[in-house]
Amino acid sequence: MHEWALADAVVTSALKVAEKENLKKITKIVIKIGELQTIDEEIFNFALKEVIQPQQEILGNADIEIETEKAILKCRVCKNEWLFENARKNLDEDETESIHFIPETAHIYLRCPKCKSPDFEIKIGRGIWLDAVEGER
Amino acid sequence: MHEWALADAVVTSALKVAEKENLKKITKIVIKIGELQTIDEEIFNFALKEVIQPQQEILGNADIEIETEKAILKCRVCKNEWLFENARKNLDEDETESIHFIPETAHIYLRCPKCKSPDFEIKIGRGIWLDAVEGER
Amino acid sequence: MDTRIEVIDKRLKNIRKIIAISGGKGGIGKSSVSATLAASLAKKGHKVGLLDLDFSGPSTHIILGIRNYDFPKEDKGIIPSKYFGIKFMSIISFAGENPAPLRGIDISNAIIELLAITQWGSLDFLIIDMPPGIGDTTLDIIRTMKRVKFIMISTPSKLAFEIVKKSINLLLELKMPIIGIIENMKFSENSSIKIQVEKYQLPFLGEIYFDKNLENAIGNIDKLYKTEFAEDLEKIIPKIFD
Amino acid sequence: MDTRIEVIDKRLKNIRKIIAISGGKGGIGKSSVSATLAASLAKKGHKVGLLDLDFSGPSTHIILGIRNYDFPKEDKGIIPSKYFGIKFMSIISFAGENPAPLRGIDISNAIIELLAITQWGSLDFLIIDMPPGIGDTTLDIIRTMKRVKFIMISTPSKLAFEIVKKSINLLLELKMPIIGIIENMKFSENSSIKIQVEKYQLPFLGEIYFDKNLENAIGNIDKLYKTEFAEDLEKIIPKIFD
Ligand SMILES: Nc1ncnc2c1ncn2[C@@H]1O[C@H](COP(=O)(O)OP(=O)(O)O)[C@@H](O)[C@H]1O
Ligand SMILES: Nc1ncnc2c1ncn2[C@@H]1O[C@H](COP(=O)(O)OP(=O)(O)O)[C@@H](O)[C@H]1O
Ligand SMILES: [Mg+2]
Ligand SMILES: [Mg+2]
Ligand SMILES: [Mg+2]
Ligand SMILES: [Mg+2]
Ligand code: NI
Ligand code: NI
Ligand SMILES: [Zn+2]
Ligand SMILES: [Zn+2]
Repeated sequence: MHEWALADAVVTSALKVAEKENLKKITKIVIKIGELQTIDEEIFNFALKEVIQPQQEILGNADIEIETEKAILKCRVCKNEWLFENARKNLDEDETESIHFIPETAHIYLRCPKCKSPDFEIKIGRGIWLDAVEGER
Repeated sequence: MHEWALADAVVTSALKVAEKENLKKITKIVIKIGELQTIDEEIFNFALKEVIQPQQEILGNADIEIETEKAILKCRVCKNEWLFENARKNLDEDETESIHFIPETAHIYLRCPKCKSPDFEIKIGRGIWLDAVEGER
Repeated sequence: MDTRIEVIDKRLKNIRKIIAISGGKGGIGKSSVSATLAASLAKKGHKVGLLDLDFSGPSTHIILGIRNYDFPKEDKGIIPSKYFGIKFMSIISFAGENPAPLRGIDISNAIIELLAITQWGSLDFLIIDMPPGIGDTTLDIIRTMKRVKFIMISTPSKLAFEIVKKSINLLLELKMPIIGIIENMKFSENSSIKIQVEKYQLPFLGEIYFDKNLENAIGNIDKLYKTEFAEDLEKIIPKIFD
Repeated sequence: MDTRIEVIDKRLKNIRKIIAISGGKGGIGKSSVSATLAASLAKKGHKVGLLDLDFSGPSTHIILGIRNYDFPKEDKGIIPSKYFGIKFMSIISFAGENPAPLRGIDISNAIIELLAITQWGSLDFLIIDMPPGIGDTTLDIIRTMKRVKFIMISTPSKLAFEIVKKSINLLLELKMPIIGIIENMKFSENSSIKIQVEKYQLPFLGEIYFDKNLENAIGNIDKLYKTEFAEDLEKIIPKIFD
C-alpha cells in the first residue's frame, strides 16, 4: 500500500501550514482526493492514523474530512467529456494498478470513448490536495 | 499587422458556428482577447471590418462585442501572482514585439518579479476566443 | 471556442503535401534530414516551406546557415522569410539565441498561434522538423493538421529503434499516414532495421550512411548539397512524391 | 495545496548527492552516461539510485539490460527494485512497452507523483537521466529538488553545443549548480568544446570517445563495464565526488 506515502504527504503539508501559521493545535483538515488516484479510502484512513500517531500533540484531536472528487476526462480532439468511473470498468487489473501508482498512465490505457484519442485532459479528479487547515494559536 | 489573421480566425470560427447551428444571419458575436496577445484594438477592429466585408449577408448587421481580458501570471515556484500590465513596462521594443507574435515568448523575456523564475503559469489573458454567437435561423 | 485552432485548416489549404519528420528519439538526424530535404526540394524547383517545431532545440537554421533571421514581415498574418528558396519559420525569429524554458502547455499554445497566423501561400511541400518525444508537439499536429503525413527516422541502434517503434505504434493506432522509415547514420551494411520495418508492413524508404564530413558542412548550404548525406537522401526523395 | 510537492524534500532527505545528467539536445549520450555512471558507482560499492525521467523515450533499462521490470513493491510508498546493485525507477514499470503519449502537464504530474511516493532510503548518489529539452521535466526538478546538481553532456558537433549552451545559460541564470561538462562521442583529438566550456568558467570534466563497440554492449551490463566508453567515463568519476 503506497497510500501511506500520500497520507504522509498530507500530514507533512498540514504540519508545514501549522508552522507557518503558528498553530499549536490543528483542529480540522480538509483533504481532497482525486478519483483518478484510485485510492482505497479504508487503507488511506488507516495510513493516515499511523502517520498522525507520532504527531498526537498537534494533530491528535483534529477533525479529518476527506472528499473524493470524481474524475472527469475531456478529449482535446473531439471535446467529448466522460467519467473515469465509467471508463475504468474496461481496464484489466494491471492497468488499474498502473493508474493507481501513476494516474497519468490513464493516457496509455484509456482512449476517448468517442474518437479513440489518447489526447485528453484530466479536467478534475487528480492529485491529493489539502483544501483547508484550521487550528488554534 | 498580423491582427488580420486573428480577425480572420474569429470570423472563420463564427461562420463555422453559424453553419453548424443553421443560422442564416449572425446578430451578435462576443470576442474575448487575452491581453498577452498585445493586440492593438484599433487595428484589430479595422481588420475585422475587412474580413467581414465579403460576408456582408450573414455578418453585415452583427453586433460585435470585444472584451479584453487582463493577463495574470502566476509563478509555479513561489506562487506569486502579478499583472502583465505592470511587467510589460520593463520590456524593450523587440521583446514586446516577440510577445505580440508569440505570447509564450513571455517566458523568455519576463521573470517572476519575486523569485526571478521563468516558470510561471499564464492564468488568464491569453488567446482569442469566441465567447458567444447569436443569430437567426 | 479557441478561434486560432479553427483557422489552421484554412492557413494550410494551399499546401499540397505536409510531411512531419519524426522518430521519437533525439539525435537521430530529424533536423539534418528536414533541412536537407527542404533544401533539395527547393533546388529542384519545388515550392517548399520548412517549419521548425523543435522549440527547445531549434536546429534547422544552424544546419542551413540562416543567420539574419529577424521578425517575419506582416501582411494578413506573418509571412515566412525566404532563405535559399525555402519559406522558413522557426521560434528563433522570436526567441533569438535565448533559451526558451517552455512547458508543454506553452509549446502547445505557441504552435497553435504560429499555425494560425502564418501565411504560407501555396506550397508543394511543407516539411516539419519535429522535436523528440510523442508529447505536445506531436499530439498538436495530429489534432490540428488533418493532412499531415509522417516520415520516421531511426538509426541502426536498437536503442533508437525501440523508441521509434513506440512512435510508430502510436501513429498506427491513430491511423495517421506514415510515408515510411529512413535508416540514418549507418556504419555498416549489416542492419536489422529494414527487416523490422518490413514486419510492420511499412515502406522502408532507404538508408543514409554516417557521413563524417556532414559536420563540416553544417551552416553552409552549398557544402551541404555536396555531402554524401545529401546524396543518400537524394535517392530517397522520389519515394515521397506520391 | 498540492501535498505531493510538499513531501518531496522529505523523500530525498537521505540522499547525499543528486545528479541530473542533462544537456538539452537528444542523442548526445545522456542515457548512456547515466546508466553507465550508475552501474560504475554501484560496482565501486556506493549506494546508488537511477531515476529515468525520460518518459517518452525511457532508455536506461535497455542499456543496462533490465528485462523483468514489474510493479515496484509497496511499503510506505513504492520501493525501487534493485538491479545490478542499483535502485531503479522508470516509467517502464507502469507503462511497459506501450507508447506514452503524455503532454507536458501529464509528465509534470507523473514526475511529482513518482517523487512523492518513491522511498529511496539512504543513497550516496541518485543519478537522474533527463529527457532532451528544457521543458516540464527540467523545470520540475528545479522547483522540487532543491539540491539537484547538473552534469551537462555535449558532443563535438556545433549543433549539439549550440543547444547545450542554451541549457547552460538557463541553469546559470537560475543559479543552479553545474558540476561540469562532459564531451561525448569524440572522433578526433581536435575539438573546440573544451575551449568554449572554459569561457563559461565551468569545469570541463573530460572526454568520452566514440566507441563503435558500445552498441554491442547495450543490454549486457558485463559487456558495458568493459567498453572503452565505460573506461573513459571511469576517469571522469573522481571529479564528481566533491
Ligand atoms: N548521416 C549522418 N552522418 C553523420 N552525422 C550525422 C548524420 N545524421 C545526423 N548527424 C549528426 O548527428 C547529430 C544529430 O543530428 P540532428 O539532425 O540534430 O538529429 P535530431 O534532429 O534527430 O536531434 C548532429 O550533430 C548531426 O550533424
Ligand atoms: N561514446 C559513444 N560512442 C558510441 N556510441 C555512443 C556513445 N555515446 C552514446 N552513443 C550512442 O548514441 C545513441 C544516443 O545515446 P543516448 O545515450 O541514448 O543519448 P540521449 O540519452 O542523450 O538521447 C545511442 O545509440 C548510444 O548507444
Ligand atoms: Mg532536431
Ligand atoms: Mg530585431
Ligand atoms: Mg536518453
Ligand atoms: Mg504485471
Ligand atoms: Ni497502493
Ligand atoms: Ni501584428
Ligand atoms: Zn475524442
Ligand atoms: Zn516566483
